Amino acid sequence: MATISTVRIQSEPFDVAAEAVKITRGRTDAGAVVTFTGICRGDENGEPIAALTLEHYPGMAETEIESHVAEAAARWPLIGVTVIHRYGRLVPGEDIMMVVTVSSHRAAAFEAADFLMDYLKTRAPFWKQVEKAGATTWVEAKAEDDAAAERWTTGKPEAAE
Amino acid sequence: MATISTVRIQSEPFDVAAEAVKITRGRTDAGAVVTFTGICRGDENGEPIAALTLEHYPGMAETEIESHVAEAAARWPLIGVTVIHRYGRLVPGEDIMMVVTVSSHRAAAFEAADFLMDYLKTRAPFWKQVEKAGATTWVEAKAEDDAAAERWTTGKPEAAE
Amino acid sequence: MSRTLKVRYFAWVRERIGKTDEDVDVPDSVVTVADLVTFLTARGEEYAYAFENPKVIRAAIDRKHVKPQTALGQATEIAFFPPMTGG
Amino acid sequence: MSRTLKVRYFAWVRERIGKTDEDVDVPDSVVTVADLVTFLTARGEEYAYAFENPKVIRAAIDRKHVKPQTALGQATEIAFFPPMTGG
Repeated sequence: MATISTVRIQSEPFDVAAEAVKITRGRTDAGAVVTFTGICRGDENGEPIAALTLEHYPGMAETEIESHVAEAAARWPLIGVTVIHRYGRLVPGEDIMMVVTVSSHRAAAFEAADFLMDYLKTRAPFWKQVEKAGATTWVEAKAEDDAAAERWTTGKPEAAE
Repeated sequence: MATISTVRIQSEPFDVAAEAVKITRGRTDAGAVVTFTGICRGDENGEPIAALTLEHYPGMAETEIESHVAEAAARWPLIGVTVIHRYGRLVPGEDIMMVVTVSSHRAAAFEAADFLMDYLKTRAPFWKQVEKAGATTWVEAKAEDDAAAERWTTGKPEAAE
Repeated sequence: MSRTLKVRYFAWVRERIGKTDEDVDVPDSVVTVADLVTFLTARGEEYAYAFENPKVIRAAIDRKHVKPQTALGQATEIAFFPPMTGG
Repeated sequence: MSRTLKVRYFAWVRERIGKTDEDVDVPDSVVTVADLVTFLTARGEEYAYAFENPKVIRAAIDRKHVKPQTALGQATEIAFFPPMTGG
């Protein structure tokens, strides 16, 4: 199945509903649309956050995300996948990133979105800086997130068989 | 955690993005928004579908869905859940139902949406009629969907512990 | 002795019986949901057709799922329908 | 003999070195990524600070992840950065 895939890294906000419609418009084979939106929270471990700044490696980030999108499209029967990731300074309540997956059936759309989310939230080529009480610190990679991402490294999902 | 929950059964179309914003607007504890939209497909087992007609038991359907939403809210730390299910005659490409889950963290939002989807697509109090090549037939309950729904009947999910 | 019960039908049960709902005078000898199915089946061909395979019929009393052996008790409304299929 | 390599820095590696990128004349004795880290570390305090714990430094040659023992080969661009944290 040819999967319509789009990856964008941008500083501007995105419109997740509009991105979903770009995939589904005018077709009748799409039965399930899953969207995930990651939002900048106002606190981390109980401490208030003033802002989050995301840095990326232009060129490399797109390529890396595209290769994971291609992997999702190979594992699950997807009609379309869109990933948009923002960079720059984001304040609490602002959207950080989004994933849309569209498939004929819900299991494929769900599992592919979960797979991409685990990757994007843990190993995507971004570095995060948190502003708290005037101090700015770089976020370190979390072991917990890595464990979630590792679920995908062994075997194939049921839906792909 | 008090969960904002909304259940509606209606013949009119819905706006999934607007429903998500109703939950997240003005708050900074929401870190993850998952939406699922179920769409009427144009074919079933390779045969073209002209339309789908959904019948429900008014009063009972709302109560049943509300009790599953309450169960999701008890199992996962959710900020909000919205379920909207349409009834009446729907043609291919039209939205059938939607689930929005909002949480601080992605795992809770994802698992709760998956749990509600399995219920809504298999055991929700609706009866489905399919129009194919002039003939109208009632859809029978699928064993495959029941198996997916049964994943949730044993034990508690990690996120709730 | 008898009492009146509102009986509702959905999906193909409704189609076979040809009614969405009706008020039925139920004699006191009808105690359980299964008894009511037997009683209705005797009312005519359309009922016999709707209830020809009682195993696939589901019932709800006052909008709660019940089993065939459930007593009607103080029910005011009972519904019959096929297994639900979801959306 | 030497050649010029574009070196890019990200996140706190960039902050510590105080540059986003620079062209570095790399002598032929520098063969691997690890050799380049050692070479850069000797260039000044800011480099020594950035590379003080080489274990947490990640590198990419021409935008592909590489290991410390990877040879620079025909690389035109190399980047150093902390482990990626996702969005």
